[in-house]
Amino acid sequence: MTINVKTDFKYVGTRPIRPDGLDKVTGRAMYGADLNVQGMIYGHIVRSPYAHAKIKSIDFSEALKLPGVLATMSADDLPDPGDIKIPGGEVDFELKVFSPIIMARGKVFFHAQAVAAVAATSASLAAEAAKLVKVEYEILPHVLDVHAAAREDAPLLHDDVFTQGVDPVPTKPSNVSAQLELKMGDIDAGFAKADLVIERTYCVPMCHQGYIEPHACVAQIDESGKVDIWCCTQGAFMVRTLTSAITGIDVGKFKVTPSEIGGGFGGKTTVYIEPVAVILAQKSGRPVKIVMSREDVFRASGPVSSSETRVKIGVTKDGKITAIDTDIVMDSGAFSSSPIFPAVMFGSACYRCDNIRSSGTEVLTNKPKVYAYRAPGAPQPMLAVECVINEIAQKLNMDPIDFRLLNAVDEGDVPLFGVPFQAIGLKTALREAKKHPNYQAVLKENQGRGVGAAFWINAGMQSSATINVSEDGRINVLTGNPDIGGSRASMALMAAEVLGVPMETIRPTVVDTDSIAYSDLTGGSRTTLATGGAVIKAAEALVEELKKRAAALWALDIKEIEWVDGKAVAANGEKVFTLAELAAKAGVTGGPLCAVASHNAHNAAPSFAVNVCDVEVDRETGKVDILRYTCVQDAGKAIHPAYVEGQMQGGAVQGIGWALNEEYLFNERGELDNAGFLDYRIPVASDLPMIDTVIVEVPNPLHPYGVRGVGEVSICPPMPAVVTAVNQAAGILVCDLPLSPPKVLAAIDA
Amino acid sequence: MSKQRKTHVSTTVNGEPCEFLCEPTQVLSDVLRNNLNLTGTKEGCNTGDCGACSVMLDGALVCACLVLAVEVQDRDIETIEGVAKEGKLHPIQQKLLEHAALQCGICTPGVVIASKALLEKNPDPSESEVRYWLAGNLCRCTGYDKIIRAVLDAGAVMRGE
Amino acid sequence: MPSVHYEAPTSLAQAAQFLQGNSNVKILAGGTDLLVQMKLGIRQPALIVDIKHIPELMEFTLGDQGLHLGAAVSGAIVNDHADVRRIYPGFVEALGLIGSSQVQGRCSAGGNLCNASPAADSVPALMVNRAMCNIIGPSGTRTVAVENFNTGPGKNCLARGEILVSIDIPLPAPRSSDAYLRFIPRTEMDIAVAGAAVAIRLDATGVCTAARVAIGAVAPTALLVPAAAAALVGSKLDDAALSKAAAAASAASSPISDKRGTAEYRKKVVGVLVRRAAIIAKARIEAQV
Amino acid sequence: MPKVIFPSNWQQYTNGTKEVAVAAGKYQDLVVELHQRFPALTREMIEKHALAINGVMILTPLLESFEQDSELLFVARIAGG
Repeated sequence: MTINVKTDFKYVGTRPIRPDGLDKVTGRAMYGADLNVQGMIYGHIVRSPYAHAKIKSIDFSEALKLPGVLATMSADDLPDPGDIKIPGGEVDFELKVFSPIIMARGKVFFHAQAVAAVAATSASLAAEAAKLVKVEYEILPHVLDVHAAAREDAPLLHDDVFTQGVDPVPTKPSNVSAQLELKMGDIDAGFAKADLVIERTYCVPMCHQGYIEPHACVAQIDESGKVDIWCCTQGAFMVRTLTSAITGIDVGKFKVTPSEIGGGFGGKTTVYIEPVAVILAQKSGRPVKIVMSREDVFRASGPVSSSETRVKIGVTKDGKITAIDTDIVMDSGAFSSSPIFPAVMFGSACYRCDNIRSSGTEVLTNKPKVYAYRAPGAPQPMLAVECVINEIAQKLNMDPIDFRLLNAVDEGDVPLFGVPFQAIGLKTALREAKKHPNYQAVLKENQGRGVGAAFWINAGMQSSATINVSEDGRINVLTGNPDIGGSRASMALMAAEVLGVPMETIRPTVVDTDSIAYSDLTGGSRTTLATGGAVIKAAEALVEELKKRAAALWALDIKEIEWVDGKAVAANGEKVFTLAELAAKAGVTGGPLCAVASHNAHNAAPSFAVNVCDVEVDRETGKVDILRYTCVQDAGKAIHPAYVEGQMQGGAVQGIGWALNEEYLFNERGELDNAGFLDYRIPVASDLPMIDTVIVEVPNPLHPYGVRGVGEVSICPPMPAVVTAVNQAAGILVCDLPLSPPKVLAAIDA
Repeated sequence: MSKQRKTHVSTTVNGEPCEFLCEPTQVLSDVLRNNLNLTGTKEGCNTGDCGACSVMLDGALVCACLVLAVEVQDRDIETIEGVAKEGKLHPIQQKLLEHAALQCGICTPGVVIASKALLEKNPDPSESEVRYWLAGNLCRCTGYDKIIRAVLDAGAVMRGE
Repeated sequence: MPSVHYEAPTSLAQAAQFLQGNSNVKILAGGTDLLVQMKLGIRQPALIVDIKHIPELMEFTLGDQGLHLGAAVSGAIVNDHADVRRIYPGFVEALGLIGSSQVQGRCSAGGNLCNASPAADSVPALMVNRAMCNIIGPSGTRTVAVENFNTGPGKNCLARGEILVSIDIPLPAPRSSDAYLRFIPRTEMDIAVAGAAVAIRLDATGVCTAARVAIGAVAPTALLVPAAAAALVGSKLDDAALSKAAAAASAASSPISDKRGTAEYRKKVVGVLVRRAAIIAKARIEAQV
Repeated sequence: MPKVIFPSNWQQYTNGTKEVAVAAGKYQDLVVELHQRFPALTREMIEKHALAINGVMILTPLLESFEQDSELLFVARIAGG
């Protein structure tokens, strides 16, 4: 499949101010918690104090005695999930792993799991009423460690979970929820050819996406049963689908309006509170607002699988990789939800190697159910593979970038997951990284440098777009994808490019689920590619319509009309209609000007990134300072380069945080000990240097503008770059993240 | 439950006199957002760790979530809603836009308030001074790079460079 | 809901009435600890007494006797005073390390002291500067050396009805200076894992004639370490003396392991901080000449 | 005939067969044909996967058809963040 990829652009590739910028720097932009409606009451969720327990009874009577408490709920108000499957955009969901996160049914599987909820006339009253809800528990033994959980005699979480991917299907339930193995070539033969083999095990802790905006929503139901939800989410249609399935209310009764979203990184690709607000609204007859506390965000939303990756790589003495063998164990929390598949599939995707084996095991423990985080599943195994690659390059006395150039995948190579690469930018990115002045900087004592390369597959999927033209020729572009990092700007730029009009005449709007056709969520690095694809399609249809209108006015055949710089042109430029002129005449040429596009993007293409990190280690305290940081990434075509850089910088810093300080600390009771920004230590401004960026553009051959997804791959290379730099600077080998000062110091002193 | 008597507070918000009734335990961010509908002040943590609720209180930069609303009697509060004046953005707002220094934008109001406070006190800060001053304004999207550049650039504009 | 009352007395006498009239009362200065504790349900006072309207609590003067600091004066105000910064660099940097720029707008040395966290940054720095605490209460006024103020984690020497009014820090002798360092995993926004303050005086030849060393976050309260100070006195702060002081500080510490660091790590790092703080203080004296 | 390459973790259901030529020219026929030839490979298992046709990933391949020389590969559907 080949198409003509456009290379000369007028608007695409420029850096205009984002259309929603004014609202965001003045505080006018409305986020999840910013909507207050008349008659609104407040919901508060009662959470489990135990990591594993049977719910014997729930008694709301004391809570209901408080004047102003208007509704209560528990799992009894939700349909039994049974074996119902929910069709999701990217993957199908099993209702039974979603419904208990909204309200525990019969049993709680992790500390702070939602058990009940109350709604009252003020937030403080609701909080007080929640304390009066009496829940009787029968405490069960819990298990927090994956290895302990995988043992036969471990406390069993679910009696209906049988290890998937094993043949024959086991008859005994297990906390090991899935296993898989992928192979190509002959792994033993590969190692037999190797002159050097290095094997390491790298551990990555459970962490959180760390978005600054807590989950928030307002739900109301009118007398006809129509449900209105306002919420911060990565996907309004996803909220509609999941909330309908969880509450049992028909999907057609929902209208979901996405607010501005204060960060998500995958953590807002599901629901936590919306179904609760809907049921409380239904039972109270009042609009219900729920805002999660920061503590609850950490305890009961989002977290990201911890992992343990054993990797063994063999190379010849001249630096060719002969075999890559990985085993990954991921903690999925209390329900199967970990990204074990991509972890197994993609860990070694940067390297050309005939003999690869990769296995994965997903284990359930009494911790919060994990969810997606930026390139889910990729950073963990790539940390292990990349660190070993760095170690090998060092042992072979080769430059780590040269070593990668020797082994990097290129067009035509077939990775473990089987789909051959088309044109890709890994080698270009590696060369750019090597050329960068930061890579030439001289390292002093106690300083070290690390390199990380990474791959992410990116998603396409369904999107729609509507373009309307006003009487004066201004353009409204409507899409259904929440703008999480500047996507309105890229939508406007692509529409401007097709229509040949300045971006300032285009107003892009993110609309509710009643105002546009279905769109999959903002995630998987897909919005610019897929929703942008829908915008391009709609704009092209609009251009055809405009040409038709001009042809009618001039009594010419449409074939004689050209669309040039926002104008219909005919007769060698003798006849010209501007868009505004055509818009003014729309009423007499066929009615309002508009176009709609429905798009299922099959043209996603992988993106690659290379990071280089320089650090200095304080040998007396184990403290790490980031000195220099360089991100190189293939964007295919950067629609708005400043926001592409932003994705690279943001991903890099999230990865730095994960490498150095971020981790979930559970106590022996299974309670999270650091459920706040004070002790869940995301990087702050003073922790960092400037994050230098180089955008590489190797066009995606499947996309009309050459676009690739850029949002996710950026979080994959930082961990190995940082970890290698620290280990080199200090002359240590710590493989257990985060590389917090006590750990680094202990290794130095060992 | 003992019905709590609400307290009447008169204060000044963005130069305008303002009155509200609040519970004694309500914090200023809550009152600004939910009583006065000034939702530009954001809440990210409610414990003073994220800076999204930054406001000026009698000229001092504070987290509105760590101020009791009853404390602001006869005080002078400036919120994000009062920064752009007479239809014109403050240089820091303009520079944040030009540098694409926001992605999701939830931390932006707090960053605007805190940066403006810095530049008014220290018109020509070093990169390091900006970074340390803004350490209490968490941003999870940008990696801070473009924010720091925008603040330095806004400083230059305010100095007339 | 337990009913909460808020009072903002404008005199010490008024404040005394509120403090004595209620058994479940908390004093509100900057609120950067109290409000967090209330939100987390750790404290549920029935009465909150805001002391920021009492003139004595807001005094801030630098004179012949040294610094007179009202207990509720915010970190930002102290930090903006160039002379105070110059004379007490270690104390000002310690106070300035409490929280973010936003927290600085509210937090105070008095509040930091009364909250009695073992990790309070300003307390070791107050100790090495021989700060005295002025307390007023039902039985009159009394003055307590800062090292005797806190009695355990979250506990201080204030009796019911007593209030910390101000802190007096004497002027340092000529050729003296101080420094405070803390260790945190990030560069900002963390609670100290270990902290160390050092104040020294050097003679004209560079020999240390007086020293005070205090450590934080490594014992139930911040702690003066006379042995570490003794190791410095009489030396030119050479490696041997610094190592001895560091070892003395580590030996005097009795840290716990928690989410912020292990006991072993804290014990080691507190010594490192003492050594580094002493070097900074020395450099500050040398820069004075 | 179109060629189907099985992911290695499917080979336990295909008696070790790594690739097969199929008669089907459309996705819906392909699912029927594969299940008939390898009964352990359930429709549900097949339909849970995305299909790459000549290297282009199609997450929702229901209506896809292919050429005589097409190379078809099943890939686990991946969710992004």
